[in-house]
Amino acid sequence: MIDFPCVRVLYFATARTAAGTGEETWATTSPLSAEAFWAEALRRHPDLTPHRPSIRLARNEVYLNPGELLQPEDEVALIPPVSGG
Amino acid sequence: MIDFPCVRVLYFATARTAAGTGEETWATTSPLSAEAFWAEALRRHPDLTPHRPSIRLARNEVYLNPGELLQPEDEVALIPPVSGG
Amino acid sequence: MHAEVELLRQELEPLILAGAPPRPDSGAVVEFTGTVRDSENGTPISALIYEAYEPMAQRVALALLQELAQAHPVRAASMRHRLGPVPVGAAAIHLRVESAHRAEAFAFAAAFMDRLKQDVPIWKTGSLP
Amino acid sequence: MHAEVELLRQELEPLILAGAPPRPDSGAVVEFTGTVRDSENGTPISALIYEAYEPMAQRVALALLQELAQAHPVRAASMRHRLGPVPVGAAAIHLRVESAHRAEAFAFAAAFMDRLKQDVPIWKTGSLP
Repeated sequence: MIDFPCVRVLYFATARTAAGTGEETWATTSPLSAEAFWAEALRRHPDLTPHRPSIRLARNEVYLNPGELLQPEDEVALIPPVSGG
Repeated sequence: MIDFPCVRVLYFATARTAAGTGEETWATTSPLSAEAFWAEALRRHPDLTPHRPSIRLARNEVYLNPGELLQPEDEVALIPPVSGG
Repeated sequence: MHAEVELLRQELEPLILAGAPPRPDSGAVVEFTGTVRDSENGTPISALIYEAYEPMAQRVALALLQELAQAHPVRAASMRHRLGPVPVGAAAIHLRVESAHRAEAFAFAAAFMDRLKQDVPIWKTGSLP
Repeated sequence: MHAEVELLRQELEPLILAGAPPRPDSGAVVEFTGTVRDSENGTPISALIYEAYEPMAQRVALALLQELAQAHPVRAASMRHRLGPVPVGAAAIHLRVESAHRAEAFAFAAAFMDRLKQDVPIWKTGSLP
């Protein structure tokens, strides 16, 4: 078995419902832009499409800055609009 | 003993200290303007003079409106600046 | 609107009682507790002494709760103020406001404290060293 | 500034504990409690269900407490949020802010609740009938 570096992807709340899963790992050896990440996420889970405009991405527990890349072995989370309190 | 109608006068906080008393009754048979009230209060207690600008009068537990008269048998209170809470 | 005012010469009830369960249609409870600090104008103290024109303080505070509920609709508001000596660290005042949503309760509580300090005949009349 | 964040899957501690004595140089304590109302979008419910991205929610809430203390200097601020099912009438969130004077504590608490509802990854994910 080859030990690939993986992006760990976490789906929360409505994103989890639309994806049908709370967590995945994607094997990748190169950094991903947010656009490339979304292309793969929507390929895997087309039902996420209507949620995309309202979902923010977090990288290692911090909201992703514009232009920032996702690295292999990062933890990436899909954060739908929050509703705590 | 003749039973005169009286204004009951209450002094609070710094007004009480300046007047040297917390309560008095003033016999009167006619309504008093705020100005007439103050003339009598300062005649009795000259040490109240520097406090007068900051003291509000209350009549029967309600702040006195401009022009309102004090009636015999009213309870009149001298209310220095409040500092609760 | 349910409004309550109490002036007490004893320790204000622990917050667990003040914090009784809210009505089921209230989603927000804002509480303010004003406690006695350990110094007054730079001098260390052990207690502040509060005095009130009690019946008027009751009346004015209650009228204020009712008046503010016009501008900031809340379901319930209660105010307790302690009188006499209040030791450092103890609560001199406790205000509790319940509303359906939080904005009204925050606005009501802040406005009430401002108006209390203008209009309600309660005074700090001294301190204990 | 002392800051604390806790995410719990049990009843939030009674307010008597949350309301522990303030520091002797703090004169104001503002507390906000958000409770579950008995209906959601007009439908009667018995509980709301909360979920969080827990480590990020901790991190973002703590950073928010520290950030807001720059604009509104307070001595201490703590936030507790309950997760899982929270029955009607029970507290989902409790915020406690201590400061020397009341204005900062009110401003801090109201601002924190606004930002919590924008940035902290906690969700209502359903309800129980």
